[in-house]
Amino acid sequence: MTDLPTSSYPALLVGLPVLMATISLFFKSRGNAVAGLIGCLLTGGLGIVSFAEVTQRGTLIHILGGWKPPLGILLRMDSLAALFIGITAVVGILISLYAWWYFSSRKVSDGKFTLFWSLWLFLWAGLNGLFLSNDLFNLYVTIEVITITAVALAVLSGRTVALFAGLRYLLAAITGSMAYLLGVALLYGSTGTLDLGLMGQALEPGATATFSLIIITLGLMIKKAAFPFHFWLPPAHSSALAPVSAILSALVVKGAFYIMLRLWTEVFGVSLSYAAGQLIGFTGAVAVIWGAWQALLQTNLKMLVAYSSISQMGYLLMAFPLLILAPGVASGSADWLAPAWTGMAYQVMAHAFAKSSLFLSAGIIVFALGHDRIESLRDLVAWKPMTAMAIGIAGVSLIGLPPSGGFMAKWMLLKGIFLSGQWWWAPAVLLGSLLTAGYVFMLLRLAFAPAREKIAFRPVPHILQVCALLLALGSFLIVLPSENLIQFLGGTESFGTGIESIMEGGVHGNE
Amino acid sequence: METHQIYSLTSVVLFAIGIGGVIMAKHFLKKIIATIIMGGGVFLCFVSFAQRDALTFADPVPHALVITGIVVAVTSAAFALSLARRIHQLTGEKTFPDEK
Amino acid sequence: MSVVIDILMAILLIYLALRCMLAPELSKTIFTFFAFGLTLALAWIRLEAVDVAIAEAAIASGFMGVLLLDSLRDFSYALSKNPKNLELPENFTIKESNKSLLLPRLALGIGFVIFLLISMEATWKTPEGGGLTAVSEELLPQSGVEHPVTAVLLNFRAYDTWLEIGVILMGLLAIFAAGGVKNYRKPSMTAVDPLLRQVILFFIPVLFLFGAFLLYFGKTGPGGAFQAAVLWGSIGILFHLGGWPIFAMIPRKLRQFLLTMGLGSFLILGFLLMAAGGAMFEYPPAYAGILILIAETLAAISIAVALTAIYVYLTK
Amino acid sequence: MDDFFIIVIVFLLLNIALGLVRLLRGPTVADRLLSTQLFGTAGMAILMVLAGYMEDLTLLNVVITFNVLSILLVICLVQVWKKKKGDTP
Amino acid sequence: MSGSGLEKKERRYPMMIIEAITVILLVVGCFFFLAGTLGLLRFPDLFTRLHALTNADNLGLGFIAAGMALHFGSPWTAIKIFLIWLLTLLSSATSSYLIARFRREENNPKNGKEG
Repeated sequence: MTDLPTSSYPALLVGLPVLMATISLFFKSRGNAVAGLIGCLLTGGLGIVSFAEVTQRGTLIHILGGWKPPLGILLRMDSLAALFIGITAVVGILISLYAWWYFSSRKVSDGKFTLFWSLWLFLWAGLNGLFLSNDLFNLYVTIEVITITAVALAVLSGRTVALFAGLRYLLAAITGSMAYLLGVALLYGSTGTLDLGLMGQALEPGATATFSLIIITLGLMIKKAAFPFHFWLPPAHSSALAPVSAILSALVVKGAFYIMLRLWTEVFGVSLSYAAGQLIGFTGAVAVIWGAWQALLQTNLKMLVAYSSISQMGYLLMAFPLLILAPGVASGSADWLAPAWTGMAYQVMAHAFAKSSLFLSAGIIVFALGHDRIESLRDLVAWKPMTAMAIGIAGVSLIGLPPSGGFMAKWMLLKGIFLSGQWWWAPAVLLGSLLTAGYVFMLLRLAFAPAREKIAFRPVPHILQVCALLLALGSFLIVLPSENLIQFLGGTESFGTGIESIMEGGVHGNE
Repeated sequence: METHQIYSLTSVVLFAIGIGGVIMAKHFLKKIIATIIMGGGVFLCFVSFAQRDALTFADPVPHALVITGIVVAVTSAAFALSLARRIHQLTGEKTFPDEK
Repeated sequence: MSVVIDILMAILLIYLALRCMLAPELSKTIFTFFAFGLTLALAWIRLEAVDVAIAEAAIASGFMGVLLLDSLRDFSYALSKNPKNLELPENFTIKESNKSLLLPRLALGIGFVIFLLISMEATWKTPEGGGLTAVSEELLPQSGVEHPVTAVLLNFRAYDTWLEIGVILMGLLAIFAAGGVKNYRKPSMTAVDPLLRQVILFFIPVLFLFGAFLLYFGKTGPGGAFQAAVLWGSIGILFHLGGWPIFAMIPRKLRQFLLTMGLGSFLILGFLLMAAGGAMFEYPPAYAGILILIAETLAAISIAVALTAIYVYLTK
Repeated sequence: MDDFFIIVIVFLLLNIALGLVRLLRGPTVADRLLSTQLFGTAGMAILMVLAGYMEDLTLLNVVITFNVLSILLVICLVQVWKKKKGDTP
Repeated sequence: MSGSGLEKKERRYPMMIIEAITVILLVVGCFFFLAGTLGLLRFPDLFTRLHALTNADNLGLGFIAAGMALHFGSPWTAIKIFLIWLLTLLSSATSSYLIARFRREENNPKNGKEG
């Protein structure tokens, strides 16, 4: 792997946000925000440029310190990493612009919100580092960077509820990362390397490999709020400030999912079994239905959106059983792998755009009204047509109606499900969409309903609504280059070893 | 029984005690201490493998990882402490409201 | 024969951890935890991990111990003022406690035992991967230092270490975020025992010299930036305990500079090396030793200031 | 000689375990702190003997670390716990 | 542990004396430690416990340090060990003073019950 083209983009993607965050620490309120915004724009621009670079040159690597693995750490930017970094860049830029106007129009006297910019830049550095990392321990460090900054951002609002939720989030996240680290310790003991690729080659099936698979998966499921461990997510995400909620739900939860995807496809090939895939898929299916059902019952808009996150993240897990071949299935005949894979990628993109748009819209409503009771959405189309439009468009993408990105995701997933013959996942996908349609149309019905009394609201800067709307439109625009994207994701030369093997013939369970 | 075997067995027991503590304990401080005990278990696991793989000196990579890990774990624990104390200061609560 | 020590130590560790979690009184938990930390430090020694032992004793027992003692005091006293009511959203329902707790507890206990057995089997059966000892031994001469752990920390895996320095800074920012930015507390200048002041004044140079020794000794033996940083950080803590608000005395700009110095200098060094055509943190072999020492010293000062700041801010 | 060192270490460890009784019984914070002091001193003794047994003189640095940090804990306890007299215990 | 019985027999006479002294010093040190622990357990109140523990333990540590210094045989190490012992004496003397003072002050906190 070390003979791939080297580039300094991967190192810059981590270093630049840290540098800008450090610089912004030196300034007080206004200067801090300016430095922070410039840092965000630069980081986002760099992310987009490096994405373009990967589409041109294929996988890029950066050998830190010049020490090759197993001793050193390798940063690797393959098409999957580039995709995640690209999404983070686009969504991050729009959220940063939103945050700029959100904070500057708030006229908050205490300087607490100045911390937002440095923490957000550190978080961004952590995310980029996570997507680029090719080393199990480095993944732990980056995920801790993300945890600390994410919880700090979540408690920035200073409300008691946010503090409780933040502490619970932090404790759950520390537990999750410690469980992950125990698995890493066992894997290191049994293979003598921390590099993903080398470990995938060296790992032998056995009790240790199976146990580390279980403990790492459990730890990461806590961190990504998968079904039995979702308890911390709704309060933490709903009690944060609007831009923070958007960051947390659109980007942060994807981090743990990304590690899980990497490990399952590149390291645990030997110790995976058909049953493991089915189990993960089952928790995903339960999360889809249960999360959507809970969302339907909520009375607060941000709680609803937070529960919807649990539901939408469940879809990502439902692609796992499709990627693991049952014993006896010839790898050549597994034509459902590509659709399942692209469905997963589309779900990641669509959810990042739609969910951040929804949280930003919720933020606009809180901004205007001071609260976010769903009842108060009445007559939204009249007084905030753009926000209503954003909610509508993002909602349509969440449901999966054509021609949205969500539709692509669910369509590809269903295609994979039917091609593989694992038809029992299809009802969950459809029921999830139906329930999602339930809560989205509940919101839209209220938005079109006439108001009972005249609503007093604060004026909201136009640009906030534009940002939310752009993000919502983004969840549709990702469909346009679908051909190129699928080709990019499937282009074998730009793939890492594990994902390449998936495209060729899936991960084999030990038979 | 070799030294490293004793300690690697101890490490998972400590990890399990820590997990149990995080779930079962009610007081914030206890939960935070439980996470540190859990971390101690994980680090013990790393270092016991380092001693097993010793040649002229013990494997230095796990030692370095553990030093990094201890610092990271202590930083998160300090942050958790600050949250817990802030909550206590604002509300007088010592536990999560649904765990009394 | 030496196995007896290890078995005894293992039993002590497990007993202390259990006691720590099961103790009904909070002060018992915390003091048992100190004992646990010291025993763990002895366990590191038995596993030939002297660096880790120093780090554990210094950071996990010393620094964390100070924070925990302070928090214990906070949680032990009843608040004199009336606490505010919980501000809960309407739908934040408090779950009703289950009346029949026996069955879930039994299930939890069984699950716990099963988990324990599986994990013990997994560790017992861990195949010998061989580790990275041989590779690091081979590359050690090129790293610029003679102590393998320092070589791994500051050269082979310098990226991790750099991120870790960042984590400490982020932890400090996170503590700011949790508490809101206010003024640093001004410790009362009364109520300090004169003898205590003399003791503190005696121990501060001891700490400083010993920290510097560890920092420099890290090139050849156990020690290094983090251990030194904690010792230097405890200088700041001692100053505060003795009634000298040293942290608040430093001007704001200088404080910020000191805090970000470690992270920033490491990063700029990395960028410069990258601009020179190498990879990030790729030291030229001839200058590796001196570059590592400079980076370590700056990082140690930065971490020491950050730890002092964490203490000062947490205990306000 | 090595066997003798082991006996000494085991003896000191048992000593520590005995001292735990005071830690658990209390009754005040100061009593518990005394027990940790015993832990620290006996731990230092164990470290010194271990330095002989494992033939590693760098362990003496750990002894100094133990020492300076135990005094830090005591000063912290004494200083922190006596402030704010307005609070009701 | 390592079976070096043969080597031991071949060692010269003074070495044996030094070893014997080391053994004696360590045994005496252990005895003091035991006395300190028993005092910590059996004595009725904090001040007597403090007295027993600090005196006995520091003596015990001193004997063990002396024994180990003899064992290592190098003067520099002996000086280092002696300095460590001095530092310990100082810190334990101050800590016992501080703890005693702390106890004498009226406003002693009670143990915080978990709740």
